[in-house]
Amino acid sequence: MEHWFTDIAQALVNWLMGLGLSAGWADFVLLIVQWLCIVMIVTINVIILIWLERKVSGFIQLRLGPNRLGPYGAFQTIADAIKLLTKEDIIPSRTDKWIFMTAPLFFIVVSVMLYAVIPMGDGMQVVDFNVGLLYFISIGSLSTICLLMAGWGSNNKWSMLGAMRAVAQMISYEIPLAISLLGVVMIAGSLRLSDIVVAQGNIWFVLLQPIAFITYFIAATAELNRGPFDMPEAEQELTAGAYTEYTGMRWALFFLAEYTNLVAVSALCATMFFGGWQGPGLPSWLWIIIKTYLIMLVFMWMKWTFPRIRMDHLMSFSWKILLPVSLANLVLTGFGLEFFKWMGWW
Amino acid sequence: MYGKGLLKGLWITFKHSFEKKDLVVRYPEQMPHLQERFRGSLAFDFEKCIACGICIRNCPNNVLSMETAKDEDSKKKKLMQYTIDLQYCMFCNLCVEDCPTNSLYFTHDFELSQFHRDDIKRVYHRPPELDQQEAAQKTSDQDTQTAADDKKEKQLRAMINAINKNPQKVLARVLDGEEQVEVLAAVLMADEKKLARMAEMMITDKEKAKKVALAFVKKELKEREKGGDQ
Amino acid sequence: MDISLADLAFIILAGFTLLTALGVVLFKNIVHSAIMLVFSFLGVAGIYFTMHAGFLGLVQILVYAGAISVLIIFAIMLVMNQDPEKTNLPSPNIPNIMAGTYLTILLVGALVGSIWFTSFPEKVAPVSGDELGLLTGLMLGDYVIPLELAALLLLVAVVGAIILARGAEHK
Amino acid sequence: MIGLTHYLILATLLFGIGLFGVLAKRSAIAVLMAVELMLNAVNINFVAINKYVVPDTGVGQLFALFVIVVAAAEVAVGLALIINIFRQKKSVNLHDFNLLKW
Repeated sequence: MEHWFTDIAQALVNWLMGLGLSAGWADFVLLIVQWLCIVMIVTINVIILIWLERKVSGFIQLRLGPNRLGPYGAFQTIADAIKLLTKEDIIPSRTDKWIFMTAPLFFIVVSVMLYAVIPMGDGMQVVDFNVGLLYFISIGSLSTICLLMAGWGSNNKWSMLGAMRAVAQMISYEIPLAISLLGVVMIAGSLRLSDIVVAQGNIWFVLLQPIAFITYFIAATAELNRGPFDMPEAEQELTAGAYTEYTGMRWALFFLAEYTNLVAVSALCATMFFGGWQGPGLPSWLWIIIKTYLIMLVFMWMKWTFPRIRMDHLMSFSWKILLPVSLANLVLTGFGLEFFKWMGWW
Repeated sequence: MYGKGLLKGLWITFKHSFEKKDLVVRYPEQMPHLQERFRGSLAFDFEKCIACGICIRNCPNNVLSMETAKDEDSKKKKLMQYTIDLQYCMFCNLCVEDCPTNSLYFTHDFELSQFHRDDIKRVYHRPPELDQQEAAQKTSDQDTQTAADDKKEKQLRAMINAINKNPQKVLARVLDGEEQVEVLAAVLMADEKKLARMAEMMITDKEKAKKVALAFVKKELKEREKGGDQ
Repeated sequence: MDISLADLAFIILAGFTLLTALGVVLFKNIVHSAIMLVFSFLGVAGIYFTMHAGFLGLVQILVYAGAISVLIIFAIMLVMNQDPEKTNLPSPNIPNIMAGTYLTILLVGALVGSIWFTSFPEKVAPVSGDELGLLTGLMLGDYVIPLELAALLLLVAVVGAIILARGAEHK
Repeated sequence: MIGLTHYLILATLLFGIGLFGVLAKRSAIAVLMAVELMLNAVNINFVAINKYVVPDTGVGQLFALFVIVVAAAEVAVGLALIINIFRQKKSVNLHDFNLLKW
């Protein structure tokens, strides 16, 4: 159970080497296979997640949620996906065609690229990058460009406003996000995500860094344009922000990318603060799935509980509260570490 | 404490998500409970309609239309076909409210979607048995009506005669006081029309007759007083 | 000719970078130019990766592609007051363009020639793999004062940019 | 085999493209973007020479890092200046920026 996937990967590499490929090319083929696996995981996850989101929102609002197709409405998302795939792809005539058409593709590519460094089990990492955390943050920052492209390409004032808001918000919240994660990095002493997981063998970092966890969680919610921070989409005022003009599959790609980002950020949260794939009894890949889903449930819970925050409040919250708090946490962590070393407890 | 409200909100939604969801009606399996005055779809009762056209004039959206033909012998309008084009209906109830014979009414059937546009239109053709029924009724009606009229006429005449002959005795059935009866008799003798009306009322509705009689008496007494003063 | 995977990666990335860079200069629509600029930055980050400078490549993505280009696109949208198809035209006086072209060709030709015919004292890299440790050692060791000065420069630049962009308040 | 020469030639070409942009463009923002390309070319040089000539230190990478920092500051101030001038001249055309030319 524990080593299923790593064994399969090893067997594939061995077989390819047996066919006469050099080690580099065999690794390259393995990379492509892993990438395909990630795309599959993402798609399946999104199908489950949309169903879960609708169910959770229904339960919170005293409704039943989807309950028609299949047991507890489980096949509803599949039906929706088929509908979206077969819908007409409308490209409005006065858009900036190429930007409009490629924005969702870049968005989904960027979202899928996030998964390259997340340890999805013991030794189950596509690339064990020595600056994995920095990779995650910097690739995550690319999604702002995609939103800006979508907003500009649509040639629609609501889309443009939504994109502007999204970008302003994402750039502002990226800073507290990164700084709150730095506290964890200081304790673990590495930017490599597998090292950070191993460093949590005795105690989860959420207990050592509660303030960092809270600031990370809030900043991640804003970064995902979710929950109380969904000003960029704001259906009631901007119809759907940057996604207004999109139809069919292109719109579905945006949706897919949003949920992909949600899974990635939750998985990073589990890795950074909740011990990653470590856990008793069950195999490691199951542990990270359980932790990720629990964190995502909290994200959904928050989204369906809190009303949307006003734009100026949102920005001032980031710059005037979240950033100073995370900086203070960083300073506190440094002093704490030195203190522990001085006392000889570390 | 800062953020107390947020935690409270989270707790409320958490509780809600485990409550029983009995607010929801699972519709196709379980029909919703509709109120008595719920306006589902508009229906028409052909037999009650008198083809007056009030409904058509009232309709703001031109939902309703009808075809009529002149009946040769009675020169009455005869309804041939009645159409409700339900796709334009906004269920304002103006037709139903003003229908004098209640031939239009709302039913509780709310499943109105159709596959084709033409299926939304409801066309009511004149049922053939209505013509037969009408023809049969016409002959029997005439007989019974004339017989009834004759009987009424006879009764009325008999009553008028009775009042003329013996006013005190007959009118005592209506009024109690002797003086009042006398006054009433005087009034009735003086006016032929009042007499006929009184007689008719005494046959059909005694209570009403009593009230009218009292009113007559009061008026007469007042006039007399006035005359006395002068 | 035997091409290894690393060589192939370099060729693809170099071609991509140069093409997108040409796009930045040649497109007529300045928004397209800006988006090409993003891709060019990403290509340069890829070039850093082929040189095993992972940290620098990620900083390139984070700062250039994630922040500077967004800043540029924002500024473009703020100053856009005409048909977007005519926002990035070449200079109106022909001598400028001619001079630019000649100068560029001369410089590039001279440089490429001199680079091609020079033999550099190349050393084989010791495979340490800990380029991050090396960098941090330098940053917080010998070059700590430049680092702090750079931080100060950033602070001053941000404050100055805010004051400039808000404009003088009329009293 | 890819070596230092190829990296330097790539950097030169990139620098040339940037130089052409600086000299032949009309819009101030386009010029700024071309300057960014030139800075990137310089950074490639730093890193390449660091890797192939002095591989046992990280000074080239560190200097590339400083260049990135300076570039960020430069873009922020430059764009603020352009926006400020745009407010007064309603144009980003460099030929309208001739206040200091007498």
